[in-house]
Amino acid sequence: MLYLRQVWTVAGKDLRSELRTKESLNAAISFAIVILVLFSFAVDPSADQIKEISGGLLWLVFAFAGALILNRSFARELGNDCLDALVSSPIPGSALFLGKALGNFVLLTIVELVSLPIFGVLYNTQWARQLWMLMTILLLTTWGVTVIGTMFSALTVNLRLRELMLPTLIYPMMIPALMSAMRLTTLLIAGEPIPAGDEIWIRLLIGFDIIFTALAVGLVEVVLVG
Amino acid sequence: MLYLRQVWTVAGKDLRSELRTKESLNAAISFAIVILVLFSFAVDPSADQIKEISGGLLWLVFAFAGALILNRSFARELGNDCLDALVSSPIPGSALFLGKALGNFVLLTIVELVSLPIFGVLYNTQWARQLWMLMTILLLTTWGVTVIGTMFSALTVNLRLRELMLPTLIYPMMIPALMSAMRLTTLLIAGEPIPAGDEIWIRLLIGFDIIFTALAVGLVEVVLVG
Amino acid sequence: MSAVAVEGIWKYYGDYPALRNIEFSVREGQCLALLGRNGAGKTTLLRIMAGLLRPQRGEIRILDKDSRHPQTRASIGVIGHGIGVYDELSALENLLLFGRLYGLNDPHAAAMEWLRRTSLDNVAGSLVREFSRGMRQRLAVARAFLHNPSLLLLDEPFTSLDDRAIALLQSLMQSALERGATVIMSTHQLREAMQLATYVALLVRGKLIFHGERPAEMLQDPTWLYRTYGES
Amino acid sequence: MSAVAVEGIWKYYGDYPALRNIEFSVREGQCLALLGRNGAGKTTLLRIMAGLLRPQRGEIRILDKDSRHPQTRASIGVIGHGIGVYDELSALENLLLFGRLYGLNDPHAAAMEWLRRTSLDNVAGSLVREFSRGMRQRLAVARAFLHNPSLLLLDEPFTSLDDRAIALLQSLMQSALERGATVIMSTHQLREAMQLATYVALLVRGKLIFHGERPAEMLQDPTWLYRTYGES
Amino acid sequence: MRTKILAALCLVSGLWLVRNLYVIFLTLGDEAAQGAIYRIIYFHVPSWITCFTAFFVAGVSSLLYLIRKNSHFDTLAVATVEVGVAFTIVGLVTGSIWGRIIWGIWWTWDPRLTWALITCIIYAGYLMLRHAIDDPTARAKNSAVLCIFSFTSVVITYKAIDWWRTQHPGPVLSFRTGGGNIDPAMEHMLFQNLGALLLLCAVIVAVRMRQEDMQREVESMRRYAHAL
Ligand code: HEM
Ligand SMILES: Nc1ncnc2c1ncn2[C@@H]1O[C@H](COP(=O)(O)OP(=O)(O)OP(=O)(O)O)[C@@H](O)[C@H]1O
Ligand SMILES: Nc1ncnc2c1ncn2[C@@H]1O[C@H](COP(=O)(O)OP(=O)(O)OP(=O)(O)O)[C@@H](O)[C@H]1O
Ligand SMILES: [Mg+2]
Ligand SMILES: [Mg+2]
Repeated sequence: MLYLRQVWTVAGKDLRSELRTKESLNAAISFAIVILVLFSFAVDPSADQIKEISGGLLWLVFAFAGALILNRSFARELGNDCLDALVSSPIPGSALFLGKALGNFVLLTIVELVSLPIFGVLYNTQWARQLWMLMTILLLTTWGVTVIGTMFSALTVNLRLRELMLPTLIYPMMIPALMSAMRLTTLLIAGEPIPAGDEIWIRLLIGFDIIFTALAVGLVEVVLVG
Repeated sequence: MLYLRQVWTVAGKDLRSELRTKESLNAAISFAIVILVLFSFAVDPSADQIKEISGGLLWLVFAFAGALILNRSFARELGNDCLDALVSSPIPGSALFLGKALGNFVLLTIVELVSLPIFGVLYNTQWARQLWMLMTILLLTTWGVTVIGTMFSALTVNLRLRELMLPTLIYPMMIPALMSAMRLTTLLIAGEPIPAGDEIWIRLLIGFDIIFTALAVGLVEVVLVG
Repeated sequence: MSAVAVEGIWKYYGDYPALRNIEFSVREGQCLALLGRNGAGKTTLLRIMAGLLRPQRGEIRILDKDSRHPQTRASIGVIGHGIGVYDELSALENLLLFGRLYGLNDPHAAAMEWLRRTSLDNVAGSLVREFSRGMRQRLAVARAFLHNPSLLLLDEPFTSLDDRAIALLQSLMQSALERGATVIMSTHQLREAMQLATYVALLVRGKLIFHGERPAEMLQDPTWLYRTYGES
Repeated sequence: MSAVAVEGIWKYYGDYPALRNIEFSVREGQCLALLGRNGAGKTTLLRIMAGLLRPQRGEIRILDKDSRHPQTRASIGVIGHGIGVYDELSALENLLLFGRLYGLNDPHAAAMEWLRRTSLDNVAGSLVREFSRGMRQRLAVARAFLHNPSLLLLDEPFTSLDDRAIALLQSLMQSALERGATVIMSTHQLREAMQLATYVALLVRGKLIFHGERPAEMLQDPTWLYRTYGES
Repeated sequence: MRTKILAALCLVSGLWLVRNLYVIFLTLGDEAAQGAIYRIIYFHVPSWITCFTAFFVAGVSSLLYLIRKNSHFDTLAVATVEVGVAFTIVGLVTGSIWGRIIWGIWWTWDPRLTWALITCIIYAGYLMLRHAIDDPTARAKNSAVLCIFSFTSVVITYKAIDWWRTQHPGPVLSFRTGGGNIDPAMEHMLFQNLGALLLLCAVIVAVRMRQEDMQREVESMRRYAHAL
């Protein structure tokens, strides 16, 4: 119980300082529109084959928005040596990590949910035909991406490890999750349920989430204390 | 002369401290690679129509990876109140701006030059057939993008929502440059020289660079003093 | 029982030994001033005690437990060089946050109480970003005292406080000592420290040169210790 | 000629008036201590003098020029709350950087000279990130004195310096005063400041309550001014 | 006194609009190719021209603010941008409706349309930036700079039909083409409606400015109280 409350406190703090005003939501919305507009220049959005790459486009938007948010996550703690204050408080490292991951997860999900309908209008796609499955995939992938991103953020913030070129390792690490998501989303946007042969992608996604969450929770304590 | 030396000093400082930690450089390069790989999953990279969107894809990658670098540009000065130290020194605001823009320009160019050959390999494109023209376009666009990014980085440096606000504000502004670059790059990668009708894009690019550099240099002094 | 027992600690940064074989202990209820010139290793030692750094060799016991044990951490209050509060949150929100993390029963009451005691109650709702330097330091003090810690580790706590705030902090430390807490502080404002410190420890280039009761000479002439044991 | 002439300055943060109608002038060669409790407005006033903030009303003349005039800026040395040096560069690189920006003839010689004078020469090549707090503050001092400024604006310069470094800084300020420079500093370490300051100005909640020669009483009892003019 | 003038102007613009509506729907005939729907042009084009005018005024007053540091210019800039964004949205909506009927789709990535959307986003960004800065001087200064930058997008939107071959119709108004592309009666009516909308725009801006000024007065009274 206390553990959960601590997780929630950390997440709440991050969310509060980010969502203090509703500008952040406005900013997220116009950010999503901006990226979608940018895409329209890169590919020919009226062509038919856009359907085939819609999942890919969508997840690129999410990956990009995510990179900006994740990059900020632990950097925020550096300012007034706040990380020290957190680490010296009695909260376990894993609770701290989960709290920050949860905060990032909520932010990312907001951006994603906002961009989905806008994507639908601007690219003339009916994305809602397999709504629940799509949401499941979305949340699963977002969690995986967040866990990796938050861990990366914690690693780079620590002076000792900064030189290890971790970002170079960790962005590519997100690829399995993003790849499965792209594949599945394209199928779902086309309106079909997921065919039997493609269920392996869902399993990949779930496995990815479990493994990396376990790894991160187990290792974060070592990372945080210098 | 003194002016140029000051510009160079500021640029040198930024480059030196960035190349020492390689924080944002690593992040940007690996992010660029991830986007390229992901996109190759999203679209079928062997298909013929990939040629038609190659320029667009490339510049999307550059724009996204660039945001990671531009985001850090003025934020780097916040740490120990270094911005105050710079602003109170006798260097003119415009020299400070040009110095920082130059530093970002070099970093962005590095990211671009690294991702180009990777792009070539992953998508099986012979991008080097119009090498010199391509380089010209690349440098012209990068300068435009950098000027806007640096200026807006200065505008938003004190904001709470900097991470979200900066890309929301800069991408729409950059679109003219990015659009021209996408168009021209697609042509050049196809191996043809630029046809007469498309020269307007080059003119647009040059005009863009000149107008925004002039605006930024003229207005930056106002922005820096609170 | 000793509040802090430091046993043969070595700490290297790269190959520079910032602490060399430090060995001493502090009994409960003592107030120790950790002295030393710039770069002597005071901050490093305090960070090790707070469990923020691990020494390469040697061991440290806080209240007879490991320094990273949750119970230990719950009973330590730390002020570091950075103030450790968030610029984007208000003073009250900051204290509420830490109150919850320390598992206080009524974080709100405790937060309001400590804002009042550091006379920040009339700016409780303002963002820390808008505070002057001294107001920030006061908030850092409030954060460190919030959960009634039984060991206080204070790194230059008097920094940028005005005369009134220094008197206030001294009285807070005094009342903490009276209820049996232990205080270890590093400082360069010797005069202010000597009014409370009953013990002193002197670090010179990472070595512990002196440790014991405060020499009587220091009340009149605070730098006496430096001149007697330090270099020049 | 007056080094600094402040004419009826008002500065608001939102609708809070941090400075209200400040009016005074400092003649060349004077050393002025700017006193006031936490949040009184000292930093705000110093930042306005340094050209980092613009007042909403009123005017300020530095050495008979606008505060943003390049010549003015070249002859001002500033130490703020932040140390204003880069963590990722070494001490020497930091000083070289500012030496070049100030257009010194031989930045390298000047940098080495000031590293020596602040006794940082044996860590010239280390990154600032690895410095202790006092070493950082020394570097900030070196940066501010590097170009032999004729007006020094120092915001709490004694913070976290040890006794030797304080003596050093005092002697640096003394020799600057002797070559005709003007010094304006804010501080809470009154004892250290009173050894140099010949003039004092007292701010109370953004108003200038006292300005003039240092009252003789303050040598014995530094807080005399607060008690006489301030609240409580 | 000022209130009365404003009310009168508001009334005038309202009456003018009603009279224009009457003429548009009852007097003028259908256009040959498009039929009745072409009438939307009397709102589509004037609202774009109005918003361009508003953004132009905002840009100029931002520049003046940076030169003079007089907060009235800042007030003028916000007021005009707010009204301008509103008219941009009117233009987007009328255009979308028109497109739905003529082209069969709400939206297409045509340069003109895209740039119009980008302009809308950019100026919405301006309003967002204003909200994100608390300190009034910093707010005025930073958003003034942004406003000047933003005006480039207006220029591009305006010139888009000259620079690119677009699905959106090319220039028709006689001051751009030299005449001959539009029936003079239609063009006359178009300008009538433009006049009414511009007047309306001016009235709204004046009201917004008064609001801001009043707010500032309240604020300065509070400041005065503080200072005592
Ligand atoms: C969402 C869709 C649309 C947008 C965003 C849009 C945007 C614009 C803009 C920005 C102008 C500039 C006004 C000027 O240059 O003075 C304009 C003018 C005009 N629009 Fe549209 N438009 C849209 C749809 C349409 C459609 C569907 C039609 C008719 C088929 C149309 C016909 C015109 C005409 C005739 C003009 C006047 C051109 C001139 O002479 O300048 N628009 N529109
Ligand atoms: N950015 C800001 N936004 C809002 N209020 C501010 C801001 N900066 C300072 N203030 C307020 O202005 C007042 C004066 O602040 P200032 O930093 O000048 O005080 P100071 O005299 O330097 O105090 P200290 O000795 O604690 O450093 C304080 O009440 C503070 O809360
Ligand atoms: N992260 C680091 N990397 C390398 N060296 C470091 C690091 N941190 C501290 N040092 C070195 O260790 C020594 C002790 O530093 P420490 O911060 O403990 O000193 P201190 O006694 O707190 O000094 P001050 O009074 O100036 O704060 C210094 O010589 C410093 O250069
Ligand atoms: Mg220290
Ligand atoms: Mg201050």
